[in-house]
Amino acid sequence: MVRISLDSVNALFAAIAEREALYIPTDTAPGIAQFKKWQSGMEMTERLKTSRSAKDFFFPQTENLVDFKVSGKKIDIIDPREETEDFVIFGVRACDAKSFEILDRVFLSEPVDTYYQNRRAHGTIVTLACSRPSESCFCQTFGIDPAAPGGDVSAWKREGFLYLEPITEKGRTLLSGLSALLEECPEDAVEAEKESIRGILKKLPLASLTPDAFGGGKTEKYFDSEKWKSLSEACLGCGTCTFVCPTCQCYDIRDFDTGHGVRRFRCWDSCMYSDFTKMASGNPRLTQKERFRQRFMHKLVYYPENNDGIFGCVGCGRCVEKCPISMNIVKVMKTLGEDET
Amino acid sequence: MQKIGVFVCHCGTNIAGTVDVKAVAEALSHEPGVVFAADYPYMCSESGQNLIKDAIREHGLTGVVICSCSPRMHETTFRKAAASAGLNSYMVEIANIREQCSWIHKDMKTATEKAVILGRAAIAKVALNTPLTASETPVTKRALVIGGGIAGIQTALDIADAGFEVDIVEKEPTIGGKMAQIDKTFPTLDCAACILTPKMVDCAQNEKIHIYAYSEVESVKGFVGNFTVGIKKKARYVDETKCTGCGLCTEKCPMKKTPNLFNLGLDTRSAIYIPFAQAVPKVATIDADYCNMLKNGRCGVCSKVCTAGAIDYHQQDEHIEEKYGAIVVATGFNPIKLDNFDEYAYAQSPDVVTSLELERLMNAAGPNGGTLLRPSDKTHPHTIVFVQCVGSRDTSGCGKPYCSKICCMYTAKHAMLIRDKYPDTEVYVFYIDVRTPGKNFDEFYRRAVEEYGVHYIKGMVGKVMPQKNGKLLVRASDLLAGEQLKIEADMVVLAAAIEPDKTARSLATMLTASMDTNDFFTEAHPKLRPVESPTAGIFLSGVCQGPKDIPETVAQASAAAAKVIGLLVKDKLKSNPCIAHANETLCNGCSSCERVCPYGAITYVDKEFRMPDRTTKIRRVASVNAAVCQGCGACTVACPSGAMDLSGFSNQQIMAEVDAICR
Amino acid sequence: MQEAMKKRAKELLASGEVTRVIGWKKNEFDYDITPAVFESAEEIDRDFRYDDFCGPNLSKFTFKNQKNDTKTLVFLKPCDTYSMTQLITEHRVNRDALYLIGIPCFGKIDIEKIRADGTDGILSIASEGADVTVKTLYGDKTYVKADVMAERCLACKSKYHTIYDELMGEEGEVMETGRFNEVEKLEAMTPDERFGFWRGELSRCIRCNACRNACPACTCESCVFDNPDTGISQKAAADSFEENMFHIIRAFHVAGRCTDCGECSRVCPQHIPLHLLNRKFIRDIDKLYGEYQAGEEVGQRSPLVNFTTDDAEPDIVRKGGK
Amino acid sequence: MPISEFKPKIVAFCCNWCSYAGADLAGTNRLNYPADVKIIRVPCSCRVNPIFILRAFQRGADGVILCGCHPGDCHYTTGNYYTRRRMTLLFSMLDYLGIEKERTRVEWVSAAEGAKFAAVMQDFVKTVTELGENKRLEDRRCKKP
Amino acid sequence: MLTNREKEQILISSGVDVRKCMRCGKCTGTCPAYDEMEYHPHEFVYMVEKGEIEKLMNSSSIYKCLTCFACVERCPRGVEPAKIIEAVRLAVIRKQGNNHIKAEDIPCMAEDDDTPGQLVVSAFRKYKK
Repeated sequence: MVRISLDSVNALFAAIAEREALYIPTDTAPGIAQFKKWQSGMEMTERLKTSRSAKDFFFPQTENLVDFKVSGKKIDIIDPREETEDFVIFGVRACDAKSFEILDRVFLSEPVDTYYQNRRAHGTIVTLACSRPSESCFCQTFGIDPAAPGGDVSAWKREGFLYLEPITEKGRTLLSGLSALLEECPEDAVEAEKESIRGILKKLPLASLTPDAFGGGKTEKYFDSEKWKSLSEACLGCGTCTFVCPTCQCYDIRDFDTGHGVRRFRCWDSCMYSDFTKMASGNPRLTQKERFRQRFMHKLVYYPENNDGIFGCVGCGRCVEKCPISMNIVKVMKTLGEDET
Repeated sequence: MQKIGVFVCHCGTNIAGTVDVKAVAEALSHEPGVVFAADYPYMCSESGQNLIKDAIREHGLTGVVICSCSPRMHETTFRKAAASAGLNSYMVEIANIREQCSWIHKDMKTATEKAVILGRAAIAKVALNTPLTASETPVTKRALVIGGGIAGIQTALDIADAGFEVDIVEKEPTIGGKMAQIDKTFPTLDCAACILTPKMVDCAQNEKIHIYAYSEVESVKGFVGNFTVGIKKKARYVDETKCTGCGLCTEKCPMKKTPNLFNLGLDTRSAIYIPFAQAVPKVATIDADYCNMLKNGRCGVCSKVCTAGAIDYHQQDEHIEEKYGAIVVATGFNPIKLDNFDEYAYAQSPDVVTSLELERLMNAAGPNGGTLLRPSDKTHPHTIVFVQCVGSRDTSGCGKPYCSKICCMYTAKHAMLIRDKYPDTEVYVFYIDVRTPGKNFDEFYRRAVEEYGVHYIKGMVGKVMPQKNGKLLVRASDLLAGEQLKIEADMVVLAAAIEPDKTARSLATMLTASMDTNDFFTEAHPKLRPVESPTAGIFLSGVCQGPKDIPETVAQASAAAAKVIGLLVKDKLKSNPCIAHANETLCNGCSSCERVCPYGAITYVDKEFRMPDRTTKIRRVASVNAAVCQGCGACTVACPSGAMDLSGFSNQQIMAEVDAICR
Repeated sequence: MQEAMKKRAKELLASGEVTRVIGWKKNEFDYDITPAVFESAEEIDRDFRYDDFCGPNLSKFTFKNQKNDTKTLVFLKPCDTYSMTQLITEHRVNRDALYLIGIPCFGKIDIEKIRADGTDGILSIASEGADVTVKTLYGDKTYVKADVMAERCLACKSKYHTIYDELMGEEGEVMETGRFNEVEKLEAMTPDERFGFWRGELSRCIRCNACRNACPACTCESCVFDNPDTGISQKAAADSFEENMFHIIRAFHVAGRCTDCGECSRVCPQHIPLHLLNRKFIRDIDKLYGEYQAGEEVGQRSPLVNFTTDDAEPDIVRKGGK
Repeated sequence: MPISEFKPKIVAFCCNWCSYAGADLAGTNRLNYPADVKIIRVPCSCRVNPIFILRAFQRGADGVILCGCHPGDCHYTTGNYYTRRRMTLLFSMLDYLGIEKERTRVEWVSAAEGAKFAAVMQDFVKTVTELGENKRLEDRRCKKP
Repeated sequence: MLTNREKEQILISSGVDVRKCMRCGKCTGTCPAYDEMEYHPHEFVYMVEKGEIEKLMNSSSIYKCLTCFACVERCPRGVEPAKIIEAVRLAVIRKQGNNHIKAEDIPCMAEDDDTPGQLVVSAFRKYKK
């Protein structure tokens, strides 16, 4: 366990940025924090969550896959990928850190998504424990402990110091290069911080939410539930929940005619959109109710069924905060879960 | 798979002089979809056209691009050539490399580069062209003329003369309009009735013409060639087919105190009446507002005296529907109401009259049998003041902003006639400008001044004050003399501005014909299509389109008739296929397109749609009438969902051109 | 007001005058409000809510959940009535199947403003009079309501209801609250500053379409940005151009139809002040073509499908003559 | 790129009845204007969707000019009146977003105004050349590599 | 074109567009104070257009105007000659200094029997806002 005074944290950032790209969450507009490439003078946000999740680093909203160069009647195929630089993401919360594992199960299983794999290999994650969880947080529902946030390096803020603990080899390498700035320290302060966080967790309004009613094998139980109708009736069919979600991993592949060729790129898709998975025969999910159901069934039933019981939600609460009509997974879990008891 | 042929024209040296045509053909031959590229000295020559035709047949071309002169020049030529080789004529696009390239650039390299880009744009467009066919609609060979004044009469006579059926709808009991009320016409001073009434009789006797007098248009549906018009025949309480027009009833009717509207209320008539002696149809009409029988069931004199048994107190309005191929609007005008002009004391003194009232006062069939007498005391007026521009050229909001055009001339006529008949009467004309553009017009006006001694004074009347002695004190400025005049006049005549008939506005809505802010109908083009409304099949005749005198009205009436005849001789109407069409699945039914359409080509229908969840839903969607749409494309931009597109100039095509140019 | 609304809704349901009621219900937290259809007195008793958090514009919700074969009661705040009127003008809802009740609005609270203040862990929140009391895990706080009211409510254009079958509470008036101040501020900037401002704002856009899907003017059967046949469909802004394109065209498509209800900015998860684009169009229209408020009365002709022969020339922009 | 070498790409939308004919007349009279201008023929200026204008910028145009009949002379009577409103508002919005207002223009050119057409194009090309490359509404994907 | 500063001033302060005048003379034809005046309403309009302000300012005509607004009422083009005259009067007063009548002075003037009634009515019209 090492620590550094919060007053010197900029020196730490500078030292990291000297070697590789560093991204920290910073305020970009009133009430909006985003990960930005660190530059001298940039302050870390006080906010708990960035408005978008950290999945962008490995699975960006748009990504070029291949270019076709067209000249007259000739077509050349070009791989647009360039050498990826190493980078550090600082201040990832436990929920987002956990989301990478969920994404890994999708993108790193055969056939491996080499675009994702490449970015994942170049990134080092420094997590930060959540000193002040929000009312919308429910990560503990999915067994995540924001007091021990994981990642390659875990960090805690307490009483003017930033405490750092390497978790993985990558993390140890990162910290070893920074040893000049860091001092060894006992673990008491961090233990106290963990206790404080866990104390707050118990008091969170969503503390009692459990996923027990869900998991693999529940498809038949919920698929035809009457409740989907009233749950989904206000859904606007926008992609807010999907795009702020750290675990949503669906994408669309599109071709863009650049005038001198075609760029094939992928971009996030949302199961809430009416053209999601649209095929020549039409759309398999005909109404918003079905599209709405897809999102939650995927996170709560289909994903665990295919992934050893792990849920496709990390309880970050972004969708709870951002949904324009305040309809979210918590409400879905509570409403459908009523049947269980 | 596209198979596009590119043909580059040298146009002698017109193009080849500055554009390397061979290089253009070579460059374009590598474009996607191009299977054939050639150049030729004169593409529009017969052998040039044969080159195109042969290539279409030989290579099975699906599209043709011709790099040549402006499409305004030879588009039709090349379309015909393509069609004769079995390719849809709308699969041809032209790259204008002469007017817009070779002729404006001197440098060979620059011009060649540009020509290639223009060629590429045309190729990109033609690749998205779809075969189009002009749609055909049958034509109902019958015309409707709305309004039975001189404009309507002339139009109807001319159309009938060409052998087509034509109906006149006139809201008054007789045709004739304003001209029937006029005494003499300028600049010839011949009697209006003498030249008008023969035409009225011609109308009545022409078997191709049917007159719906005392009738109004209630509804108009359909489009050019195929209008369905609802006509209301107002109850006359006299059976038109039985009435002989003998006039006995009008003599015997006890209700003699009915205002005579034909004489503008200057005298009275009976409740059952024939507007004037030469009325067509010469049939009596009962004025329901004054007839005792109709009001309280006590009288019935006319019924008793009528030997033909034509009186029918129980007659009801009759509603008729007729089909027409063309409609002519000839709704005419009225002098404006003078309520806003207190300063001229029109409401206070009966001796202040409008010019039209003066016409009646001077007319032999008028209230005084043709002798000019003051309405108040029936004495001879010795001083008469004419005021010009009463409500014309008035932007203050009281009158009309435009010049009423006819007042200068009829005032000169009035002044001259009065001086001629009553040389002891002094006549003053206050004018702002005297406007006399027209054959023999200025000469006419000068005669009034020089031969008849009419006092023309540059200036305006500021106030007319009725005096205790029955005279009218006129205060006016004489701008040239720089003095304020005070004239004691016996009569004041106001040249009231004219305005379109009040019924025109609602009619325009029914016809979807556009109007300007003054309620004059707008013409399809102010210079080149002055007798057509922008709405296809609707034509304009007379003052409904703008102020006019009689010869101009008659000229326009005949012109409108010529246009109608040109339409009615066709058995079928072929329409430009480059028109808008709505994709019903995308259409919101929001009416944006309908509101910008200048032709009223868009209507809405309720259609049943299958929803994604297999339910059905009835939605309101736009439908474009192919016969009416002219293909401007205003609707395509007004449409937010992109449901409206224009054949021949589709969104995709224009964007492909943009892309090709910017590449 | 909430109780009166519940009572009236239940009466109308009981009498059979209406079979459905569209209103708001509370969700997970005090500030979490979801539009909802109520079909029974029990549902109303249990869930119906009307308070200072009921921001969502029910006109769009009504459009999406309309039924022709039965009558639906809809509660409309003043700004919702403008949207409803506009939807009726555009034939997008069937007036005959609606029973509209106008209700007063005293300004809605923007929870994001409270969050932006650093207040987190909100356990309960209550708005009474001028005070907003927030109880959180980390201590309690009281705000002056005006400080945490939504931007659109601070610049409220009208407390007047343009359409209703029945009005509850008192009728308000059209107001002058300087809603164009922000637009004017931007107009006063140099083009470079404006460009910088908008790049900064629009670059946050995640193309979630919340603005479009919440907008009561965006009711197209299929949006041009979703329809692959238009050639401009986009699923994500793959280039800064597409961020501009989407927002310019969206604003243009609703120009003259936008009632300035402010839903776009309310729902934006990235806090982009989208209403400033729409207000620019409204401002230009007012200045160039005369004051025009969309949704003021049924059957209005939008300035974009209208003209006068002496309109300003497009040059006016280049010459800065405005 | 030095200004002297910079050749702007200009897209000109011309209505078929007046401005396209005006451009033809400029050609007939051999009135020179820069080859950077490429004309797209549309039936009426009211056919031009703001999307087309943005599309041109996206694809690399540096200036877009729209020509139509003089107000009141529209072949379709009222088309250019709508164009006038639409484009005024669109240009104002572009200006509001900080995009150079000199890159877009509307000109009314009649079929008889060949000389005006050439003069307008010369002036517009000059203005756009001075502004340089379009950066604010470019799509980097469409730049030639 | 004849322009000068005084003309601009008059045009601005009167808010009148003299170019709208079509020289009909109706204003002069209707003017009750015609006989008293050296220059008449239409001449005022025309002279201001020509920029001959000096002549007007020196003429007693500007004080003969009763401000009865007959000319304004009757003008078919909405030119409002009386406002021009008023503006010229104001220009004279400005040159002389601030000795013009204030709204609060009017009531006591109205009590004076020698004050012409027309003046009082005019004053009320002028200050009615």
